[in-house]
Parts: sequence; structure tokens; C-alpha cells
Amino acid sequence: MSRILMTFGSGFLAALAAGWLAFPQIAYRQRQQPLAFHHQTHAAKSGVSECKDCHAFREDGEFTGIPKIETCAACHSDRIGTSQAEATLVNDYIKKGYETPWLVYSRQPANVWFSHAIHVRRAGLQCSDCHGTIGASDQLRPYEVNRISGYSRDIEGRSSARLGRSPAGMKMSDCEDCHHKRGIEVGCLGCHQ
Amino acid sequence: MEFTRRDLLTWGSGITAGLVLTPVPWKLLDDTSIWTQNWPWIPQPARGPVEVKNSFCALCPNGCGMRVRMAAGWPVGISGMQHHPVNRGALCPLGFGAHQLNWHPRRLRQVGHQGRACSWSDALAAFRKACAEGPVAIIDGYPDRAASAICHGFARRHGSYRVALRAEQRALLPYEKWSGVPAAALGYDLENTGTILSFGAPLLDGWSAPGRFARLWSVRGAGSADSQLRLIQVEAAPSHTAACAWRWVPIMPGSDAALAAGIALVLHEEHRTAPNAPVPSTTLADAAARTGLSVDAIRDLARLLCEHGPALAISAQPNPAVAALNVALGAIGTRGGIVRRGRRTEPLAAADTLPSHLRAVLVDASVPADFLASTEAEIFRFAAWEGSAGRNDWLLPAPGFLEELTDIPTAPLSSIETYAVAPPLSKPPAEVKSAAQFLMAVDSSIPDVEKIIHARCRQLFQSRAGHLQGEELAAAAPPESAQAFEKQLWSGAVWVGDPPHFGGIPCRLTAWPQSAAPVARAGWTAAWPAPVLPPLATKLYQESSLREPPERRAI
Amino acid sequence: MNTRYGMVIDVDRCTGCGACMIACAAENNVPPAAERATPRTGITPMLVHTVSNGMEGSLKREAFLPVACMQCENETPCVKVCPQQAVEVDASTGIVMQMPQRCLGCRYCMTACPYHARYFNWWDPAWPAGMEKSLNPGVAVRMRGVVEKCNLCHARLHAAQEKAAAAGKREIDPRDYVPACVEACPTGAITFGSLADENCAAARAARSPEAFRLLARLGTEPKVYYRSARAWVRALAEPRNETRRKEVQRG
Amino acid sequence: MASAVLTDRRWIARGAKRTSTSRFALWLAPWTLLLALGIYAAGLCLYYGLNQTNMDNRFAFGLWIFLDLSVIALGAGAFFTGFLVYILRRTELKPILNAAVVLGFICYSGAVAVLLVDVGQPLRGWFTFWHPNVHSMLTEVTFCISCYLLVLTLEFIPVILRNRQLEKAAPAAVFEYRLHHLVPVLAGVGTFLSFFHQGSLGGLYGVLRGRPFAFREGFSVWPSTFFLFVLSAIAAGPSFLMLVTAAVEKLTGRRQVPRAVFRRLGFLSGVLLAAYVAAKSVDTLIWLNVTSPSVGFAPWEYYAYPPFGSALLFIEIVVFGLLPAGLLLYPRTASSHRWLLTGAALACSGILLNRFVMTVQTLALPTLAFDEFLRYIPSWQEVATFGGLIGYGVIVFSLSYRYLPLFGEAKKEDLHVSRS
Repeated sequence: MSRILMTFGSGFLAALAAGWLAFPQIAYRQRQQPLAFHHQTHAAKSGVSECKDCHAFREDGEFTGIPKIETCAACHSDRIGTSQAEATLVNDYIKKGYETPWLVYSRQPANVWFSHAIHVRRAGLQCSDCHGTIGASDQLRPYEVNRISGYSRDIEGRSSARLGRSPAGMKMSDCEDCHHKRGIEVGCLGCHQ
Repeated sequence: MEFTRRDLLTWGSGITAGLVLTPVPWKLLDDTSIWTQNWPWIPQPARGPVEVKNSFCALCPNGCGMRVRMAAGWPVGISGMQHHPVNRGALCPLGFGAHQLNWHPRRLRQVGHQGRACSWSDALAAFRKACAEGPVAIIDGYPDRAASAICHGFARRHGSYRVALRAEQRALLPYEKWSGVPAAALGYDLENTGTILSFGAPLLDGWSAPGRFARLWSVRGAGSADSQLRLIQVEAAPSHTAACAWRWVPIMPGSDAALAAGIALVLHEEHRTAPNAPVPSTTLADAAARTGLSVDAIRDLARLLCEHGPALAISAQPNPAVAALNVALGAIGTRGGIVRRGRRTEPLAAADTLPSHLRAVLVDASVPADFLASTEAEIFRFAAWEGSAGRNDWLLPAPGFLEELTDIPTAPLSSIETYAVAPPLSKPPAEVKSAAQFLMAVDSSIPDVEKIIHARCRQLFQSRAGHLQGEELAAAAPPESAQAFEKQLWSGAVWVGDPPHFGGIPCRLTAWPQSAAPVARAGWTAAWPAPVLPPLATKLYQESSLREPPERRAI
Repeated sequence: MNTRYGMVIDVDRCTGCGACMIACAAENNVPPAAERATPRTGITPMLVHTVSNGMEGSLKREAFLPVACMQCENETPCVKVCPQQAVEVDASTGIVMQMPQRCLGCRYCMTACPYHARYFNWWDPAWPAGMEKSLNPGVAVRMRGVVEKCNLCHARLHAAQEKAAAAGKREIDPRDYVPACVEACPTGAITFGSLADENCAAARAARSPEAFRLLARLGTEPKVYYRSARAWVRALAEPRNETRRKEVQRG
Repeated sequence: MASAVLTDRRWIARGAKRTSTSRFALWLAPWTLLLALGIYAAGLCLYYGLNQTNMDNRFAFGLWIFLDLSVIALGAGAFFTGFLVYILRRTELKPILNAAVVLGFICYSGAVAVLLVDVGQPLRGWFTFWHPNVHSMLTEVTFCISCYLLVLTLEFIPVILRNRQLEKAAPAAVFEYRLHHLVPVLAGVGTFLSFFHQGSLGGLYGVLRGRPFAFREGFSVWPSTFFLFVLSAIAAGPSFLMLVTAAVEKLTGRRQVPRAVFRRLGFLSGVLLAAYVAAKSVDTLIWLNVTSPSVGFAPWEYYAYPPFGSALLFIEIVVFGLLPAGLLLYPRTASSHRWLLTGAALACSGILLNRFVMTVQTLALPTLAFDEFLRYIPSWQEVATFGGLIGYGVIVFSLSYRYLPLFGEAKKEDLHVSRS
């Protein structure tokens, strides 16, 4: 009988270990950002003090998201400094006029409609409430994409099992939690499209 | 101690029990279902700034005003332009899906010579050779554009210029014949008509500028019993127009002329005809017999026409009898009738008959796909999409919807003159060239479209005639400088000429026209490969039974 | 303020041109017909039916009846039957919302809908190469195997809400929210607005004596009204009943 | 495989007379083929989507739903027999119990499999459990069916474990023993679950306000069809059990259970069927005279579209209802094995017809004034999937019969009968 218990137990423990430690790593593929962008450095060197200086709204309330390459070109028309990233930026993107293929940690899928205007202008949320300290980061962490669903870990990782280490979850359940906390009820199509 | 099968089973059950307590099964469930929500093979709309631009539809010569919604630099949605004087915010169904036409699988992307792929230089060489060897004809489907001016100018030097007129334009030819006023300077003053007697004209179903009549009809009491605009539809089959008309009069197919004569006869008997109007030489009984209506029914029709004037008869096909009925009704050059707009004096040379022994014929992309050039000459046909009728020695890919700069002249049947400019909104594929660009490559002395448009804008400004219309222009003072004037035109404002002046159409018609049968559409084919429609048109004929499929009837 | 969006469709103004159907499909990224699609397998969230008074020859009269989701207010059939809450009536707008991403594709809601206003994606949505550039960024493309229907052009409501928020307003400007079919109709046959708002044109039109609703006696309180001066058209509100149809024709 | 077949004897219970391995294989072959075809067809539907079927937006439910409703109704024999044996202590039915369980298992597992093919997004199936809509009959059905399938599996396992070879394994034996004590509880649970989903399957259509042909008033949340379906299911279940047993007896040329069991089942079936017919008639009258007219539908028009004439209603209630009830109850016919089976067959046909009318006619009939009467012919993929299910059923039942004590308790009496 004890033998049965031992064999059973060993299998049991092995499964637990694999499931809790290995699986969360295997489930995601890591991808490096095209450039080593430093929020901190930009804040320090080029007097931008607030997020909205670069991540602005259009007058119709549409959020511009990550600045277009022209914004970078405004300062980086020629190489500033000697870093490899600098060279890539100037030669591969600015000179050729290509947009930088940033991997957006918080990019929601096409079926999600998220209005920054409503959350920032009306509800008065702070950028950091959802995006954490990325604004103060001195380097860009790798972008982790789920191998099956293709979602960034930031919007999916804190899934039903609450895995992952994203600053604040951006999965539907996380949106719901926040909405419930503030007593704001919206229908499915309030956030989906 | 060896590892028995039983141990394996026990161990396996341990694993299973353990896994259930890890995220693995649940996360896999979640991820796979999320995967189904974002299947990689399902196309994703592009992300990008959204803006709305004014433009005009150049798919047919009516140039309806449109508002084009752009996302990430491409048109993604179309709606009507409220301030456009002719279509007043209404568009035909095809207009709403037109922005997808440029990616139609039957889009032409390759120069073709008798079915073989060729290059533009080949086509140019061949056309240069042709011009050198003999006269060429250029056929335009959308006259009075800057591009038309280029064709016209080129043709003046190397041959002749012809225009492929649409049926509703050709219906005006009898008046041109009788009055000498070019049909291209005539329009219907529908805005003031009281009763319209339509001989099978699909007034509510794509006739002329489709939006124009639809708006009129709805604004002036559509459907209500005491409508200000009474539409009497004379048609054998219960068409969409017949279904919505104030009265539907089913008659024998092809008996339009007989009915027109019959009505004219009644008007004459009751001394209600205009002075010196011709009298048909038929009898009422005969008309009744041919149309399958009772004599009283015909009398009723005549009475209805006089009861709620001004009355106007419109035929789908050129039909002298119907034209003569309008003369009898006194609807020529009068309010609510057929009016003269603008100062144009020279008629358009119709492309039905081409001059003999031509060396080559160049057909512009604006010519309808079902036009068939009746000639032995070498044909250079421009088209954005497949499906052009007849023998086309050279098939040349032209810019598609909203892909080229063009100006928008007056719509054919409009009662007022208009002018607008449609800058390109959609990037054309590398392989395409418009006929104008082609001709400019042949003859470098020709000014380009943009120059011509600038010149025309300046001319308009100097003429001081008419005014500009645009939503933000409603209250604003008229522009002071030519530059401001032009700027507004380029940003979607419409120049509107002075209201129609009545009279000025001396219609001399002594005898009632004999040719009862409508004029055959010489040079046009009834059977041609299914026309290219916006892909979403399938909603109308394949995914519902609202319309007949294009193979059977062009929408 | 509690809005209740609805429409009043003037049947006497509908010319059956089909502009609403195409405008709807373009706005909502509905794909063109799959090769084997038919009127019974196509996707037409707005569908114009050709109806007739059942007579023949010169007595035959036809009309056109645009049918989209009726936005049933009471006992909403599809909402009641969906096993996993993929459909709901939005409390603040009264719009019956279909969530394709939640949908299981069981099609129970389609059997429940009295108006056949729900459509199943029998095929993967497909556009000719390059045409995906013409897709509306405000609407997610539905995948094969789910049900969809008219959401009253919800993307346009989103845009209006965002615009309002950007301007610091809570309520949207009604002029900013007009569904594609309403905007497209060349004869202005469709009046759209909140039926709960007394001084809204739609609410007034809905109270006209000539206004009617399809299968109103089922008690589902549809928020799409029709209007016609013709008795035989108004008779279409009742369920199919040959006997009654004959009576209407006679009288 | 081959060796398994050769050593097949070792697996067959001692003393049980079974046909030779080769003949058995021969018998399985066609059914295996059918199953394979079915799996292929289902695969097509899963890979290419439901465009492989002939269902459409108007005929959104087709052959498969009819199939599911039918097999689940016929499978009702399982829970009902369990209920009788363990709850009502009708031990005389014990001999047939295992067969009933296996039959139920086949019907339910098959139905669930087909349902998974029938939905457009099988991978989202679990949403129903994660975001259930408690007002939906389908939620009720999904929950009960999946739970009851679990119950049936648990009931099936001990039967499997009583296989000659498996019995040898000590832990298995222990497990079996434990489970065996659990079975009465399971039977109770099963009864509860089945009662509900049999009902909600009826409710599925009964609540369709938009389909007045199916819509019924009812008590609180349950339309009358809820109770009619329960009644008809438990009425037909035993009949189907009889038919299957009879079929087995015919094929094996061996008597499996004492005639008494048949008569008992027949009697039960008859009584319930009679009750059902009565209830159904009342319901139909109320529906035709009150429910439908109240929302403006002219009931006679339901039967104005051939082939769905009023004859169908007559056949369903009289020929397939009253008549079999009589055959099963009237002592003279009930005592005749042939008449008993005839009655059972008619009863089952009645259920099939009822489910067919509810699923197909409901969708075919026009509701809107400008609707047309619709036709729908299943595609070969749909039919093949259907066939696959039947193949699956026959195979599982044959294997069970060969290797497991299906009619185990019957053995002694069985020999007894054959001696006398």
C-alpha cells in the first residue's frame, strides 16, 4: 500500500512542480524590442515631463499611442551618441522612413474597444494605474507573447490562475474588477467592438 | 524491485491528480478559446488615425458628392454629401461599397495585347505608330472633365472625338434635333415638376443621378396620397419604381409610343395642347388596342397630367413620340419641364457612328463596359476592371475609384450647372495609367489635368457667376480671392451655377414623329461579361433576392 | 437619462434600392458572399424583403420592408435562450448586444428569433487580397462559427462617446450617433433615435396611427417600428395567415 | 490486436456462450466502417466549419438536434430502470439493469459527441460552465447532460471491472466494490439530473415565443413541453430497452432475460404512455385553442403545408400513442411477446415522430407574414455523422455484451428456462 502511495505521490508532486514552475515559462515566447528605448533618459534629456507630451490625444478624442517616427526624427534626424540602438534607429527607420515595429505590451486584441479619452479625461485615471512604472523605466523588458493565443503577457498573463508579473492586469477580469470597484457597469459592447 | 505496469498506472493517476491542481489544464482551456477569438487567418482592420474627407464619385458622369471616411490612409467608408446640390446626400447602393472596388479580383493590373501580357512602352509604341499612319478616334464616356479636354485636344489634331452617351442622355436627342439646342445643354427641371409620366424610366432605381430623384421624391411627399410630386409609372413589369410610384400603369411591352400618341390625342381633343403642337395621326381606339388599356384609362391619364402640373414625360430609351408628347404638354423650356442650362452651343458627337477608315480608336475608362465600338480599327481600351465588351486589341489598366485627380462637371440631366474637384484619396497600383496620362506621353505639348483644373477654377472665379456650396460655407461670405475660391473647391466645396432660365428652346416640330419604335441602341451590346460591381453588392443579389444577379441584369 | 434606441421605418418611402444593406455591410466589416452563399446562408444584418399584397397582374402591389434586429425590449427571445450570456440587452441604451467572441455557435438564438434577424458565419470571412485595407477599424471581424446581427452600428456609438468624453461631456450629441443604414437611406425612410425621449423625432413617429410593429402580439416589445398608409402593408404586422390575407385583399 | 483477438476467449466470462472470435469480428466490421465514415464526416465539419452541412440561417437546427433529442429520450431507459431498481426496489428488473446502463451511456456519450460537432466553436464549450445563463434551457441541458454522462460513466465502470480479466486486479476489485456501493446513490443523482434535462430538452422548444408552433404556456419557468418530454422519455425508455434486448436475443439466438422482465417493462411503458397520451392531448387542445390564437396565429395553418398535414398529429397521438399503450396494457396482447414488442416499437416510433415534429416542423413553418414554408435536406456529412453514432452504439454494445455481464443476473433463470 505504502508503495502505491509513494508512486502516486511522486507523480503528484512532479505534476505540481511542472505545472506551477515550468509551464508558465514554456507557455510564453520572449521577443526583444526593436530598439533599446529608455523612458528615463528621454524624460531627463529632452525636457518631456509628462506622458501626454509624447502619447497625446487627437481633438476627436482618439489616442495617438506610440509616437510616429517623425516625432523621433525631430531630435534624432542625425545620430545622437554612439549606441548601436541609435544607429539602428537613424539608419534603418528614420532615414528609410519606416515606422519602428514596437511590440506593445498593453496592445489589446481587435475585438476590444478601449477609449483612453473616457478613462483619462472623464474618469481621471493616471497612466500608471494601468501601465505601471513603464514611464520611469530605464530599459524595455522583453515582450512575452503567449504561444497559443498570441496575447502579450501584460493583457493575458494574469489569467484565471493569476499567473505572471505584469504591473496591473489588463485581462477582461481585471477591467471588470476595476469597474465593479467604481460601480461602473457597462454591457459587453461597452468595451468590445 | 522492478517497475510494474501497475506502478505505471498509479504514477499516471498521480500525475493526473497533480495536473488538475496546476494552472495547466485551465490555462490551456483559456488560451485555446482565446485563440479561436483571434484566428490568425482572419483579417484585422488596420489601426490608424481616422478622418473624413469630401470627394465625388466618378464611376458615372453624375459625380455624386461623397463623404469618405479614411483610416490609416485608406478609404474605409462612404456616405452622401449633404450639401451637394444634385444628389443632396443620397447615393446609389453601389456607391457605399465602391471603396472596395480597387481590390476587386477582376481589377486590371497588366497591359494586355490581344490576350497577351505587354508593357506600357509597347502600347505607347503601337499607338504612336497608329497616330502616324492614320486618323484615330477617341471615345469619352464622361465629357467636360479636364481629362476630356485632353482627349478632345489630342483628337482635334489626330482625328476625331466622340462621346458614348448613356440611354437617359440619348433620350434628349430628339429635342436637340428639333430645337438645335445641344442635348448636353438640356436638363430636367424635376425640382419643380408636379406630375411625371415615366415610360419605363427607372426613376427610383438608378436613373440618371440616382440620389437626385430619390431625394426629390422623398422630400416632396413620397408615398402619401396627396403627393406634391406625382410619379405615374408606365411599365409592363412591376419594377421597383412601379412599386413605389403614385400610380402604376401596366401596358403592353413596346407600346409606349402608342400611349404617348393616345394621350396627346386626348389633350388635343380637349384643347389642352400647347400652341402649334403636332397632332398624332392615330385614333384613341387604336392606342387603346396597342397598349391594352381602355380608352377611359388613357383619358384618365391625360386628365391626371393636366390636373397637377407642370407635367413632364420621361422615357428610358430615346423615344420621339414621348418627346413629342412633351411638346404637346408644353414642357419644353418651361418651369418643371425640359430646361436649358449654361451657354454650351456645340453638341456632343455621339459615338454610335464612328468615321470610316479609322486607323485606331482609343476608348477612355469612363466609357461604360457594355459599349461596343463599331469599327474595324485597332482598339486601345482603357479600363480599371475586366468585363469590357467586344474586341479590345489593347486592354490598358486605368486608375480605379478615387485613384486619380479629376474635376466633376455638371451632371448630364441636372437643371443647373455645377463644378467640383475630386483629389485622389486612394493610392493607385504602380501599373495603371489614365488615358490622359497616356496621351500626354504620346504628345508632350498637352497640359496636364492639374493645370487645366487650376485654369478652370480661375475662369469660374472670374466669371462671377453662381456661388460655392459646402457645409462650412453655408453662412460664410463668398471667397474674395481666386486662391481662396480654388482652395475651397479643392477641399470639397461645389460651385453651383445660376438657376435655369426658362424659354430659349425653340422647338419646331410640325408633324407627329412616325418612328413609333424606340431608336435602336446602335453600337451598344446587350450581352457582355458580367459587369464588375462592388463586392458587397452580393448582399443584394446573392445573399438576398432583392435584385437580379448582374449576369441577368446590370444593377 | 435612460435612452431606448429604436427606429421607425417608413415603408412608403423605401424604394428597395438596397443602399442600407451595403452601407451596413461596409460599416460592420461584413464580408462579401462566400462562393456558395445563398439568401439563406448569407450575412445581411440589414435585409430588405420584397413583400406583395398577394394579388396578380395589374392588381399586384409590391413594397419593400427593411428588416434588421428589432431590439426586443421585453422577454428578448435571443437573450433568454443564449446558454452563455453572449447576448444581452444593454441597460443604458436598450440595444440588444451580440458578442461574437463569447458566442458558442449553437444557433439556439437563431431558432428563437421571430424575425430571422440573426446570421451565422457559415464560412471564414474572406476578402480579396488587399481589400482588408478597406475594413472599418472600429469593428472587429467575426470569425467562422459564430452568430452575428445588427448592433445598431455600435462602433459609431463608441466614436460619439469618445468624442463626448474628449470634450468633457457625459452625454453624446445625438447627431454624432447615426447608424449606417439610417445615414445611407436616399429617401430618408428610417428615423432613428431614443424612443424614451419624448421630443425625439423617432419617438413621435412611433406614436403615429399608421405606425406598426411586426408580430407585436408576441409581446417582445420590438423597438423597430414601421409606418405605412397602405392597409395591406400594415397587415404584414400580423403573423402569416392566408385567410386573413384574403380578407385584407378584398377590403 | 491480432493476438488480442486470438486470446479473446480469456476475456469472456466463464460459462457464457459467445460466438467465435472471427464471426464476432465479421459482425463488427460493417459497423466499424460506418463509425469510421461518421468520424471522417464529423472531421470535415470541425475542420471546414458547418458550411459542410445543409443547415442555414433559417434552418439553424437540423438533423443532429433531432438525433440528440431522440437518442437522449430513448436513453431514458437507463435512469428510469436505475430509479426503479434502487429507489423503488423493483428488483425483478435487476437482470436488465446493466444493459440499461450501457445503453444509456451509449446514447448520452453519442449525443454529447454530436453536440460538439454541431456547435460552431467547440473550443468555447466551457464558456457555458464559466458564464452560464441560468435562464436558458440550453444551459440546464448542458449542465445536466454532462453531469449525467459522468454519472453514467461511474455506473458503467463497475460493469467493466466485472470483466473476467479485470476482476483479477486487486485494486480494481476494491475500486469496483466501493463504486458498487455508490451505485444506488448515483442512481438517485442520475434520476434527478435526467428528469431535469429530459424536461429542459422539451423546454428548449417550448420557450420559443418566436415559434408559436412550439411555444407552450407552462408552470413558472417550465413550459408544458418540459413535463411532456419527461413523461414521453420515461415511457419510451423501457420500450427501447425491450427492443434492444429482444434484438440481442434474436441475434444471439439465446434468451437473455426472463419474459417477466419484458412484461414488467411493457406494463410500465404502457401505463406511462397512456398518461403521456392523455397529457399530450390536453396540452394540444389548450395550445390549439388558447396559446396560439392569443398571439394571432391560426392553428390550422400549422398543418397546411404538406408533408406536415394534420395526419401527422393523428399518427403521433393515436397510432403511435394510444394504440401502443393499448397493446402494452391489454392483457391478451401484453401476454404475447410479439405484440409486446410491436407495442414497444410503436411507442418508440411515437417518440421519434414527436421529436422530429418539434425540431423540424417548428423551423419549417412560416411566422412572419412574408415568410415562406422552408425545406431542408441534410447533407451527406450530416447523415454520415448520424450513421457514425449508430455504428458507435452497436460496437460498444456488442463489445459490452461479449465481454461484460450485461444480463448477468439473468444467467441462472436463463439456463432454467432453456432446460424447461
